[in-house]
Amino acid sequence: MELNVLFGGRAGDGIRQLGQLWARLLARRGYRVFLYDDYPSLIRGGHNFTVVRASELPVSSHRERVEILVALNSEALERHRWRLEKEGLILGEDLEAGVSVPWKEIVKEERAPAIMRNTAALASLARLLDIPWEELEGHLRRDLPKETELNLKIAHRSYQKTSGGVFRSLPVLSQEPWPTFFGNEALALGAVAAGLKLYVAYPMTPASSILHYLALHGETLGVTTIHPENEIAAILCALGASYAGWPSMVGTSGGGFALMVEALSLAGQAELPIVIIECQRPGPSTGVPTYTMQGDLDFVASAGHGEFPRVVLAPGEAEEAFRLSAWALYLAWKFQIPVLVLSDKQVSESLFTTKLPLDEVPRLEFKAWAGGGEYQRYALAPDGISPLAFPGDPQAVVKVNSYEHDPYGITTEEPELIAQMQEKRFRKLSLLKDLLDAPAWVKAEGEGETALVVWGSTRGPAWEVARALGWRYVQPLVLEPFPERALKAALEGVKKVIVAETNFTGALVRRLKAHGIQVDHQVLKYDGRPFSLEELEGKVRGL
Amino acid sequence: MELNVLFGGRAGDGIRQLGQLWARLLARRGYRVFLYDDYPSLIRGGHNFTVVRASELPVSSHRERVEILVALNSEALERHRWRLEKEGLILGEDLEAGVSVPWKEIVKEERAPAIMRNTAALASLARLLDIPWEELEGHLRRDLPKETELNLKIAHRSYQKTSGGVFRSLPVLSQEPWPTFFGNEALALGAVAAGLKLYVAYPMTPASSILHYLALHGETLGVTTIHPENEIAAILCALGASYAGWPSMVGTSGGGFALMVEALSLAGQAELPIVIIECQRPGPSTGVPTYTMQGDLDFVASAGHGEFPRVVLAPGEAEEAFRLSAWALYLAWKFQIPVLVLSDKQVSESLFTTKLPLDEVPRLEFKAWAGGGEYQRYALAPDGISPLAFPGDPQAVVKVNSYEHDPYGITTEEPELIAQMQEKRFRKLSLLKDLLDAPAWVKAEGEGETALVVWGSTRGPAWEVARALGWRYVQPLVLEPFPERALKAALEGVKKVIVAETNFTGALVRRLKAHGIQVDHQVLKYDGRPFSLEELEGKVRGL
Amino acid sequence: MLARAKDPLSTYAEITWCPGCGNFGLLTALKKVLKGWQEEGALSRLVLVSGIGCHAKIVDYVAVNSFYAIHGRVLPVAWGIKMARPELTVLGHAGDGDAYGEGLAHLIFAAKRNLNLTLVVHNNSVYGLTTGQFTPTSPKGFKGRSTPKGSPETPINPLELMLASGATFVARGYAGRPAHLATLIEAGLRHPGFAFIDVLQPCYTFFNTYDFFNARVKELPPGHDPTDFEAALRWALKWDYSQEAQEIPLGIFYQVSKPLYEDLVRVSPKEPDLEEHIKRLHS
Amino acid sequence: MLARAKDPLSTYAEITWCPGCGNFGLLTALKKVLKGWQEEGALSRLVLVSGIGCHAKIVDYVAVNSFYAIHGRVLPVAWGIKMARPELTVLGHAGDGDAYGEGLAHLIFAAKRNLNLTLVVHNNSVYGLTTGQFTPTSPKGFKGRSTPKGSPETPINPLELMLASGATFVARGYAGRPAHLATLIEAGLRHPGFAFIDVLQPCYTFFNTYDFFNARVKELPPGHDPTDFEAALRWALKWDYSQEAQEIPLGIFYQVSKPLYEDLVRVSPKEPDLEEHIKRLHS
Ligand SMILES: Cc1ncc(C[n+]2csc(CCOP(=O)(O)OP(=O)(O)O)c2C)c(N)n1
Ligand SMILES: Cc1ncc(C[n+]2csc(CCOP(=O)(O)OP(=O)(O)O)c2C)c(N)n1
Ligand code: SF4
Ligand code: SF4
Ligand SMILES: [Mg+2]
Ligand SMILES: [Mg+2]
Repeated sequence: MELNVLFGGRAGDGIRQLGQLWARLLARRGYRVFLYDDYPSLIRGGHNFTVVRASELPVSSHRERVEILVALNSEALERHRWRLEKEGLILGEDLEAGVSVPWKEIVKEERAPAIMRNTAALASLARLLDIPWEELEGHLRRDLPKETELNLKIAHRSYQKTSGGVFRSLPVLSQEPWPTFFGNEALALGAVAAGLKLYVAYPMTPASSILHYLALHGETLGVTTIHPENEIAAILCALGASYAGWPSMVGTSGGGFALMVEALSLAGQAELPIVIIECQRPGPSTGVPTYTMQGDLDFVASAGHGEFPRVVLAPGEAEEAFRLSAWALYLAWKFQIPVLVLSDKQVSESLFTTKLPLDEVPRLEFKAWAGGGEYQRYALAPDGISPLAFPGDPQAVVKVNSYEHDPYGITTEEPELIAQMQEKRFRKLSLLKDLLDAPAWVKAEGEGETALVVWGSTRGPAWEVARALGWRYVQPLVLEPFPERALKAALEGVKKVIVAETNFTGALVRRLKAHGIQVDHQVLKYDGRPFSLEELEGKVRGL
Repeated sequence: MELNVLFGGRAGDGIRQLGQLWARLLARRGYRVFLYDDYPSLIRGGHNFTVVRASELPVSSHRERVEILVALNSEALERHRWRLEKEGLILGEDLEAGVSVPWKEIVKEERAPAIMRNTAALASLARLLDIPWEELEGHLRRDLPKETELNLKIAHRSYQKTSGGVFRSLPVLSQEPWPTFFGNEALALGAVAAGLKLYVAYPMTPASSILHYLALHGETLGVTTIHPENEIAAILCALGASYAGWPSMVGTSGGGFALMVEALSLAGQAELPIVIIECQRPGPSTGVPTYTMQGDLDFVASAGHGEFPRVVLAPGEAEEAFRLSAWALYLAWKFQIPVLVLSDKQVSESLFTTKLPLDEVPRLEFKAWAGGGEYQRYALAPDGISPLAFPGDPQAVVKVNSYEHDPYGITTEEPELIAQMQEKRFRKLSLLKDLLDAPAWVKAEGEGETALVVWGSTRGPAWEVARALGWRYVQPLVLEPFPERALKAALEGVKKVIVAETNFTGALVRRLKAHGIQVDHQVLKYDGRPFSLEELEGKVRGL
Repeated sequence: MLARAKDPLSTYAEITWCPGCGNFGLLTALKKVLKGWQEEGALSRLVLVSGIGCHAKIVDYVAVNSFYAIHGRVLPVAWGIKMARPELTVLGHAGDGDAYGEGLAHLIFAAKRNLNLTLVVHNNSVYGLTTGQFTPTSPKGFKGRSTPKGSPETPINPLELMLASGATFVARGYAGRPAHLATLIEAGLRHPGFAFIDVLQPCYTFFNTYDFFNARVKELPPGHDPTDFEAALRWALKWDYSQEAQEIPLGIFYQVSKPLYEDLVRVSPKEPDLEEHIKRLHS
Repeated sequence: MLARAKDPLSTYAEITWCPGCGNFGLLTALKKVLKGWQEEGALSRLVLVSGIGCHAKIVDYVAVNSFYAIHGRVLPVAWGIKMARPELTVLGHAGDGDAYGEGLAHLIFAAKRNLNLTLVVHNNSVYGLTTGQFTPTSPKGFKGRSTPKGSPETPINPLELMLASGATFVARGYAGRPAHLATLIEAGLRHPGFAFIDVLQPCYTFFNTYDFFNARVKELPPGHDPTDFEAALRWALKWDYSQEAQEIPLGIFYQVSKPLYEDLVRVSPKEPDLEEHIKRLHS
């Protein structure tokens, strides 16, 4: 059982909200849903569309073809008609064919803002799918806390006016309903679950909604949220807090991350824990800000002058986003290093149903200074991890330093010490490799002799395609340090390796090859759009 | 015939100047010299030393051991006594053994600033090496245009007071004297030779002397030189100029380059020619600012969000610095891309004798718009290179854009165009590979079955070591795109590959391996110091 | 064809500002200025530079040389263009997030140096394109998406800052008065030195200030002497960019003449005699 | 041992400033302040933050908590520390290249926000550690290594800029008067809000201004009312950081009290009930 609905209209028509309301309604009926949102970089006008896919089974990708097309203007109809399945339904206003409901009129008559057409459209859709009014009313009361009564009035009139009978019945599923999360919400909550105290970010699509979410819910979540003057201030503020003992995180997209690179290197030298979320979009430069691409892997993996250990994690959907951002904070503090979480628009701004594994993620811990003797911030520990104390401790003088330094944190230029400190920092890399080059960090499913290998957001369609084709599915969750052993283990017995990613130069392909893993086919997409299920399947089938 | 002299003293004693005067004197006698300067990050005090190696044959590395130690204080003596060859000479003040000359007294009596002890020391050294007074006087008149008479007076008194006879005679060589250049001067002049018009830089060791040199001689060289408020302004100012038709360049070290990364990506998207000189020093972060390391290769090779073609060149001495910065400007304009020149403190701040190949470097040229029809800044040219016009042209409206754009430079979000433009930009990479993956871009000498492979500043000692051991010497001048074919050709018949570089993780080793070239031994040094000749030889001999 | 057949100053790009956006008024003013330059046959000597944001789209809409730059960096780009080609006239279009947030330092230095550029700030006191966060000129308490409980910061007064930074031309316009605004821009372009114009630009969607401004803006009295620094400062301090004000003055607050940076720094291109240089300096 | 046995406020680090450097006076003043805090048993509540440059070495020389940061970024680091631990007192040491060049935007925002921090700027009007280039406060015509023909720029007046940016504590000290300077720093540390102290610091090697300052510095008259903005501005405008001045005032030019940023923004840490949150918001 699957249902795919496309909602299309102009920016400002509330298309995304409409999709989200629909997705949540279905989620509460026990469906697993995925919402893909396609919008240009403007505030009003242009063309937006949102695809909501609902299924009994977990999904995290969208289909190209849909059973229902909800058109809030005629452009939506023109652009997307080709997507409609045979026997599909068109819902809109003033249609030649399909179900027409006079939403504009209803909204006008109620003297409501034009955007409330989206509530009207939702009601029509609910009616056509045999959702009882009482149920819809309950959803709207919950999801539209503002102007609820007006919305309900509009919904009710539209519900009544929708004729044409039931298009399809959507049974309430018996499985437990799962909550819905945008990828960015899951990223935020993962860090909160691990112990986040401070989030600092300058707005940048597609990372901004982490900022908005934490600013709105920070009081509840115990997170201070700051929007500073620029990205440079953002990361240095976060590093100051981290020095003072507050787990902190920053989030941005590629261009903002570029401005953080100098401070990333500072975190490396001063051994300050920090989590950086980088939500990719098509570059170079401003590029295509509201679309998606996996084009920044090499950049984040080697950003920063000088050499220092770091971790790069890449989630492919909301649950992974939650887990990995929790792990990011954990690893950052355990190893006193910068940890980067590489998301993209497709993960960050899509909506997923998932039960977040609240109890399965690590909580932040660190090697605390036990007191006794004199404190050395950079004690030459055998494992490279010096015990942490924080300013304010009456027993310790805590000195961190961007210069190369001695164990007390005092600047040094002595060759022996320079080498020793570099070795100390890199001892952590061996520990990291032991921890992260392990099966848990490479998702592998299926037994086939053909493997589809992907990372990040390409997971959504790839996982389903691999299943459908009886192939093995392989996805590293950590990209740096690269889990060479675990990948080779996951690929044991595989005769054909196919890699798919949304970029031009094949960042994962390059990495696999550099680590001695042969790649037989690469499937790249670099037009700013994610792979739809059909598209990916079409491209890999027969390879 | 070789002579190695170490000059040691406190910062502020004028040690570098002393070494430079000595080096120039020898250069004018037909010697090939190399000056290595070791100084901490402070202005007065601490310990500085400068080693000048002179030889009949070209040299670009220093020896650990010296024949003469000129000590401007007792610390210099203590620190460096071990370097003295048997039968070596110590020259200083108040020495127990060696030649003592009362420089302080002379300077005091002449009421000269204390720093003029260095002139006195130079005179003593000249005397001991049998340099006639008249010759020394000539040098000083040329090289010390300020306070010349006072300097001469001091020199003369010191010359007279230096007893102990001639330590060694230094014949005037019959070969043509070569001029002397600091690496940074050669980098500056290379760009000038190719057509540089604007240099913009914020001070940062070890790149600052490019700024100082061009600021001082810009009038002569036809180069406008700007010191702006920060590195971000530096590169954007340079990009503005490049859009308007002025070949421009910026220079910095790793931390400053980090701040330029956002604009690097802009250059990639807008296809603006720009040369960036990055003079490495030990990181991460502030690190060890006045020392050396080859730790930023991965960083510069993949800096910037999104994917775009770039070139990374790495000179190992002054002549290469000159050639490569000229080529950098040439390639930047020919292909309308950013080109990075990766130097380090050891190349940038060492002094070399070399005849700059003024007539062998390319002069800037570009595909100019021929007029006719309407101008399209991003015309979809078959080779990816769109013809250039500049604002001010009455026939053309010239629009560049950081967004993905159509041929006119107008923003686009259309998937087909996004893909086409990405393909267009990357067509240049194929041309670049054809041009740069060629024998001219990989230095290869000797025929041995063991090869010593290095890049950048490690060239100095490695070239000599390889010669001495009868090994093959291999050095890629271009690191990105990586000259895989040319390297494989250069290594044909080699049974053992040894790689030496001054960093912790082996950036070149990693690249060679990723391109299927086996590395048998890696020799890494990461204490901020370059390899001396003996050290490198000691480490590789017997491998 | 880049330009529209019927309106050759405009391009084929579809205008994607929200209906009612103050940027339309700005575009009207700009076009008025461009028209004058076109009539004088000088249009090709003009270059626009923009940041990123709603404001920045303006360069896509006019068939004039332009450098659509990155967020916050209008001024250094404009500077570079001017160094290379002083005969060009460079007009920057920045947002308030752009000019007063990400790029604030460049603004102060442009004034300090007296770069020969004109900067128009589309000041809507909000980050429009990123959907409504507070900016350095948002009033305290402004509820944006990054400050749902209200901005904790007091706005800066850009005019006061510019006066303190040595700017030689300081003006304020209003998008709701495009004709007046056009005269300011034209005056800025003709000013030899750094011309700063803060333009009050209502953001219809995220911060609709039309009523607020319409009720308060007022041109400076004809008797105002723009060479009087103290008077300029006094007028600038009349409104502190809060949501309270009796009167919001518009016009040229300050205009004086100072030496141009470019004259002091720029070296004319020439073919250097490298051989001679090396002989003299390095041999 | 980090601290010297004989002088527990000092570390074993060798002081590498040039003999005669104004930073020695600053260190004397700082130590005087530290001594007071030590006697009160409050030293461990103090944190120093520095940039990069000669000035910044000061943190290596005192046995106190410190964050030796990067060039230009003293203020955002200090801000973060304060957000995490408001009970700590944070004292920033920046250079003029640091605070007025690379990091200028942070300075204006720190004032605008009224962050509860103290910033001491070691203003020697030169980049000391990078061997003598001009800075934003170098006088016009200053011959540094990047401006061999003289700086083409007019210096900024940091006090004027700070007043225009909303700073609540604006002071000027002189490294040649460490005792007076110590009182300023102490007052800054006790000021609830952003305390800005520009310290005239001769650079013995690259810009020796001792004679110039000794002949001109003068404490503000006792009658000066630091809550009077206009008076503060008038005093600040007495000297424009050029090489000409009759008199260079020292002291607290301006001090008022405004709400603290941290009180408006900081959320106290707590153990969130995520399950409840998800039920309420996401189910
Ligand atoms: C370095 C960087 N950070 C963040 C962004 C995201 N961004 C794009 S536009 C914008 C805000 C623009 O606000 P403003 O300058 O006021 O322009 P407006 O949209 O209001 O006209 C931001 C933050 C970016 N493009 N680059
Ligand atoms: C991003 C960056 N750019 C440049 C430098 C090089 N740098 C180190 S100190 C310094 C100047 C410091 O000047 P100032 O802040 O006035 O300090 P002073 O040495 O005069 O005390 C510079 C430019 C750097 N460390 N980081
Ligand atoms: S968001 Fe505001 S500034 Fe942007 S186009 Fe809409 S009304 Fe104009
Ligand atoms: S260079 Fe100047 S500021 Fe730096 S230590 Fe020497 S005298 Fe002091
Ligand atoms: Mg704005
Ligand atoms: Mg300074």
